[in-house]
Amino acid sequence: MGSDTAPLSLNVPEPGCRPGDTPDFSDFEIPRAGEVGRPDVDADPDAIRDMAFSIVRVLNKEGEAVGDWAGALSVDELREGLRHMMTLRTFDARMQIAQRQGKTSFYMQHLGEEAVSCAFARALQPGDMNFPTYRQAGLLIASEYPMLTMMNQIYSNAEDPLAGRQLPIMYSSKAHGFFSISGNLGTQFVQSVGWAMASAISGDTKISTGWIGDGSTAENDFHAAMVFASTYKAPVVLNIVNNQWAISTFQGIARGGVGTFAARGHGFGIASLRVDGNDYLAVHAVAKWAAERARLGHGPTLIEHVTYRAGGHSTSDDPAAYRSKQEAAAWPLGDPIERLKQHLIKIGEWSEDRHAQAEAEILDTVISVQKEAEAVGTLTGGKAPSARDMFEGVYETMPAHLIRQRQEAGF
Amino acid sequence: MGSDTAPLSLNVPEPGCRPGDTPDFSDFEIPRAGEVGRPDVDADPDAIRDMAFSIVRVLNKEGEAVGDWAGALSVDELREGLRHMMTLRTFDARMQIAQRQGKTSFYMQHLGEEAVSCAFARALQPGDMNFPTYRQAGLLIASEYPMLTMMNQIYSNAEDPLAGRQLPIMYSSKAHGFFSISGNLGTQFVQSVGWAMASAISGDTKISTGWIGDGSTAENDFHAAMVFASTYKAPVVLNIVNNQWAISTFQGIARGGVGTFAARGHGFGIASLRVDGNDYLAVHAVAKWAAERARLGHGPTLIEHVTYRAGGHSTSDDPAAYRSKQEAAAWPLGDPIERLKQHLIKIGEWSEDRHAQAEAEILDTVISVQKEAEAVGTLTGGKAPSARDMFEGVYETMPAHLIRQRQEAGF
Amino acid sequence: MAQMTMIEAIREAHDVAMAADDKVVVFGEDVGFFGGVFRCTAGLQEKYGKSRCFDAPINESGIVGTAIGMAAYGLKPVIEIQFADYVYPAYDQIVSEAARLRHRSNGDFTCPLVIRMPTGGGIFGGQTHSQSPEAIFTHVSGLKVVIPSNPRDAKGLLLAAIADPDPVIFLEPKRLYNGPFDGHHDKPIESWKKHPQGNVPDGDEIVPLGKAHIQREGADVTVLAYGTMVYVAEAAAKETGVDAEVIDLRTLMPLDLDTIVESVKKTGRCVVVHEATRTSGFGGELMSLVQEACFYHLEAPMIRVTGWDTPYPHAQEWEYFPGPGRVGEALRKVMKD
Amino acid sequence: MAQMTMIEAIREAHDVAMAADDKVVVFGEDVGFFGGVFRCTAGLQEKYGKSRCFDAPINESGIVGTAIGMAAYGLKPVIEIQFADYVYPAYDQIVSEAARLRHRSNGDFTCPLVIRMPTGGGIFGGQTHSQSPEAIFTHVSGLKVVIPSNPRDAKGLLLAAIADPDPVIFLEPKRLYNGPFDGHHDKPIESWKKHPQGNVPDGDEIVPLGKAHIQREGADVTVLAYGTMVYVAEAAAKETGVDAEVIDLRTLMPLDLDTIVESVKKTGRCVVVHEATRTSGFGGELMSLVQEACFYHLEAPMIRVTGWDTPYPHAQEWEYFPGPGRVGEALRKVMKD
Ligand SMILES: Cc1ncc(C[n+]2csc(CCOP(=O)(O)OP(=O)(O)O)c2C)c(N)n1
Ligand SMILES: Cc1ncc(C[n+]2csc(CCOP(=O)(O)OP(=O)(O)O)c2C)c(N)n1
Ligand SMILES: [Mg+2]
Ligand SMILES: [Mg+2]
Repeated sequence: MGSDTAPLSLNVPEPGCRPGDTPDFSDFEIPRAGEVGRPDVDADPDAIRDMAFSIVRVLNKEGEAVGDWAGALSVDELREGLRHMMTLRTFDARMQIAQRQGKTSFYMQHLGEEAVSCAFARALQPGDMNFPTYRQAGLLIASEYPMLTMMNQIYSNAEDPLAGRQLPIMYSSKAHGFFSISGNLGTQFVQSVGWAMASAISGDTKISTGWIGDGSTAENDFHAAMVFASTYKAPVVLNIVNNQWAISTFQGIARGGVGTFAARGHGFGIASLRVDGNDYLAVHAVAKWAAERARLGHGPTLIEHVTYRAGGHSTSDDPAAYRSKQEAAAWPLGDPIERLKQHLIKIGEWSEDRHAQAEAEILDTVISVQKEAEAVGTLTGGKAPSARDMFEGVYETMPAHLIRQRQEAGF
Repeated sequence: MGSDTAPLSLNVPEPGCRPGDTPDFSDFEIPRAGEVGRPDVDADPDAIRDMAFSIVRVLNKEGEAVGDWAGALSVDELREGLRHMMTLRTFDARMQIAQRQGKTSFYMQHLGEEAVSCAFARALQPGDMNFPTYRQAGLLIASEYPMLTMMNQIYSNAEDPLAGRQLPIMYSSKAHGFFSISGNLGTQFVQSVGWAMASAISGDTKISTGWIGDGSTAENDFHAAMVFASTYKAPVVLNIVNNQWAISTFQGIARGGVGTFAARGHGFGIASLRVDGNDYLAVHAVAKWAAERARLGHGPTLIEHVTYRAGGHSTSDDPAAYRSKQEAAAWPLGDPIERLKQHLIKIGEWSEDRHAQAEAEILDTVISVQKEAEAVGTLTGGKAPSARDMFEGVYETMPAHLIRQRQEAGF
Repeated sequence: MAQMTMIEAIREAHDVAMAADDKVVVFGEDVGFFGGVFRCTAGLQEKYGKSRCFDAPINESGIVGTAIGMAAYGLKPVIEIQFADYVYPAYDQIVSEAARLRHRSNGDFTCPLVIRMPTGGGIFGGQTHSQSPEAIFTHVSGLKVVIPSNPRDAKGLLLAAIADPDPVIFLEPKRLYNGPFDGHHDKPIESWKKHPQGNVPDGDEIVPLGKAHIQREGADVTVLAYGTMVYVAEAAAKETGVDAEVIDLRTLMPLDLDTIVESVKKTGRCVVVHEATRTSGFGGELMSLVQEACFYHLEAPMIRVTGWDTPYPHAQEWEYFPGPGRVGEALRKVMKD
Repeated sequence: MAQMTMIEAIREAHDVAMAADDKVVVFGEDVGFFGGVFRCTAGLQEKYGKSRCFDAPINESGIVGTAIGMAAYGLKPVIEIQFADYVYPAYDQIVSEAARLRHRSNGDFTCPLVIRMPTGGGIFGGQTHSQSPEAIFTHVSGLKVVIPSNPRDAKGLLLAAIADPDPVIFLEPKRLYNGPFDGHHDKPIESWKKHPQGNVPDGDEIVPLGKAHIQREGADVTVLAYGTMVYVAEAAAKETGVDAEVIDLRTLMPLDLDTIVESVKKTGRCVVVHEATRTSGFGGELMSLVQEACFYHLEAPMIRVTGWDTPYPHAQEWEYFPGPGRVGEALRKVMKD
């Protein structure tokens, strides 16, 4: 040992595939749909440890919904779910272009991950509170938050509900159970736990949800959330959206290429499971289970949504620089919209024609809303929020020094 | 659901026993000595998950060393180990009194936890680096760091190696592989990982150890250490000293009364185990295993040392205010000095007489060193570090503003 | 009115607020069963139950982070950071989240939150129990920063902080917890029990945020101080015979600039005293504000008496701490300049 | 000599340092394979291997914490925080650990470490990509704080920072990465490729820490600036015709007080400009130092032109950003006072 032993070397995890390589997901273990059973909502976390190493799936390759977790949604609900996801995708595509046209400074889309937030929203009740990241706008779309308001915020125009103060897409809507997004990664995960604790302290029946990306699980706030959620058995559902990539770094840089993110719950005695994030039915079923568990006082659940970020990280980013262009297509869990569409067709409740028609209708709607928003203004033209407003809301009452500064600024 | 469900309430974990209650450790599962086997040092972390839920023990009730983990130390080494623990306990007792006499501002003792740091030290090699908390002075005692230097630091006298700048007991000795203790909880856990990464980056053969208390595992730096250690497979041994209490809060406030601290490693694919922290042989054997694992490039190990803080948290603290006075005596893993002593007697290598004689010798030595230190000075009398020195060492070279301030101060 | 220590006054403010409003919840390390390492929350758990006063895991960032979530829910968390020296792990939650929530959400969500912490030196606490980090909070838009110097103010200001709709950093000079320390560490310890400012009104009377208190009137020089330095400055004035007007700022943000400016215009001289390290300390801000507002009234350069730009030392505590000797020297010098 | 952007200059400084000393290691979020979101470390991993330039988990505290361990081991970590707005989670490691290690261990352990981060606004980055947190570092004893304003200085100062035996906070004004922005956001973008300060010496020549640079000589008023504000101040001087002496501080800690004092004694007037929020910003410290040293030379009150005391807004960027209009107004005013 010691001087006799070989020199050490640093292990730096590498993704399976870089630009130019051929993607290979054969190592990625995917259980069959229906394979993972549905425990009772008061299950002992220790008794369901294996769920953190498997994946809850409902839709099989044939587009059938199978197993314990199937059957929670009506056909109308499924069709609505499909519409939500299609709307989100269309909205994203339009706003992505609008950013390229200089109408806003920045945009982030959900391509490939639409099921996660759209399906989850359906498992919640009015009064519950989400603490989302920038990649859960489906929570708003699926709860009928006005698209026009979203666009006004993206354009930072005079009708922006946040008065131009905040970056595009960092939405906030208390009324829609959508906590103000900060843009700092991880910080809000622990706040969701505090909100849930507050509900418990108040003898209320509301629950909250926390959201974090795979890369951001590395942030320390992740730990704080786990410690407080487990200690106080907070009625919270903690969601990790594992879309395989942070910006240019793959999920291995956040977890060393071993274990699963869900398994992080075990050291805290938190019920932990993984779900097929591209399977609308699975996400919804799991969300419902966890929400019920929280609401009935059985404590927190940690959910790892296994999905894939099919687009760039943001409009500032070109993924071709760090990963294979073929990777998205090779992703074994498929596309969430395509899968739900096939399921509906399979059960005779949808068709290619109806789909094409829905697509056209949605595009029409989005375009007409966009025109309305642009008629108010965009970041570079039209009616803008007032400069005077920048001094408001730092405190409830403006203190003397800010009044002086506003005067100095001439507003 | 929703408004139909019962009101939620906050779960605040409570220790089994408060002042006035009768301690009851019957829920505390303790495997028999020898029950947990010794895996190969290159064991796959996933293959040894059960070790995080059991406890490695060597010494049984009869004082025999049993099982796979026994037999690593010679009789001379065991006798030396006993002497280290006795020395630490005597040293602590004298310094505790010195603080009461006003000779220093503050002291923290190791009562009941002596085995952890004394036995661990023996598993390391020169050049390795420990990142200890304030409760691992055994690492210094067992590596023959001069007691006189320790006392000079405790007294902040003119011979204090840290020039009076740092609090008592926050030792630092690069030469003895003892990183400068900061006093901020948790911060150094992740630094130990960085040090180990540096060794790997440099192609060196050195390893490092991190140390943290049960209460401090709640700190976010714990997470950072786990994330970096697992990602880069750093050659580090991460130690949690679970002595059941933080200050007035029991370990349940850091982990919600479920799971084990060791199980926190599983979500990171880190080899994780628990050890009887009051069993000198077990701590040493486990430390040796983990050190070898790290040095051979098999990555980090997380060790939970299960022990009990038999004394107050520090000289500022009276534990009778928050826990039963009987609890320490009821602690089922016994006293580490007593247990090693009985083992040595059992195998015919020690006796009550020799023990009494060793005790007296050690006390003599400590007292004479103490006199020597006090002849230099204590916090309130004798030779003190210079005030001028306070301005030194903020930077390698004193910048102009500090030279001006030193002049202004008149030194 | 009752005569009490600062610890008792803080405890009473909690008690009054918790009795009046069950949205007020109190937590932090060791604050529940044990009542806090300085005992500022003793008895509250017993009286109000474990879901309104409870122990927290040792995670300052998590304490603030969960409190932000609670405040957004509609509660009024009053949390304790065991020592101000341990607030840094929570700095991100405070700066990026608590301070900005109202502004970035355009009032959709707010963060009424009080973060209490013992601050300052004078107890041989070394570098990790002695720091004065107020300046890193006054720099952050959206925070209020309060630092009482006596039991009466401690109670009234804490009640005002709890009633405030925005996040408040509440710094408690720990060396003043038990008595009005004037920096003469070798003299017998005084107690609040006989001090007029230890006489605390009953009930829920607040001391408004943003109002300074003239601790000692004087004509020759204005001394701007807060926390422990208020008593040091008073002692220095007494001992030098310089007719100093000692202003206890009480709230650093928002600052009572009117009182300061009026005084400096009267005296024409100004000394600023704080325990924190000098460079980029709050003293720099104070001197800048005074020169901006009183340039033509100043008869001599302003002087800062502060902690040195070194970590807070253990053995050299009294050479580091800005005591009455150093403040007195500054008073003499500013009168001569 | 080669003409390059600030990004290229920073990359070259890394390259020179890594080639000269294999103790220099570089890591941070996205800095390895991809070369950083601003591309400041592009090519380094390929050239020096994955154990000398690598991607880090998204954990700023862990990045700094591990770097401290590496520095204590004997390496020279040069780490990137993706935006200065994200440094707060690491503040505890920086303040309580990196800054104090040498002092508290009496030199037994040291922490030679460079923490780079893009700072400042002007890119429509909103509140989380625009902040200027320099003051919270200048307040911390044991840290050095550097902020270059052009490619030449960026390379030389970064080499000096890497050679320094103590922790250095290295703030890179992101709006200057590609060209010398003077605040006229509606004018065409300029490039470093034609600017004299974009002409960068080859090799390992350093620009010493602690030395300011007189960017523009002038007789009437001293303007203290750093980062992007250097070019804004230059523009304001040109546009107003006020004969301002613009000093680019380059290093805030340690500060080149001599150069400042000499200039103010000459001009008798002083304007301080920074992007950061005003209250407790570094401008307060600068004004205090100037009044302490130059009281009897000052002919008019000093003026601060700064970011307002609000979070950094998105849509109102150009009303927030201290542009040449606001600086020019201050120049005119200080000349009239
Ligand atoms: C505290 C902090 N550090 C760094 C960033 C910069 N950043 C923004 S998004 C991102 C990657 C996040 O990846 P992940 O958590 O996987 O979320 P995803 O974008 O994939 O949904 C980074 C590094 C930030 N916003 N906040
Ligand atoms: C960051 C920080 N927060 C709080 C404290 C105050 N504090 C000192 S020791 C302690 C309890 C630590 O308990 P544990 O980690 O179990 O270690 P033990 O003392 O039992 O060895 C606390 C809260 C501190 N030193 N640093
Ligand atoms: Mg991701
Ligand atoms: Mg403990």
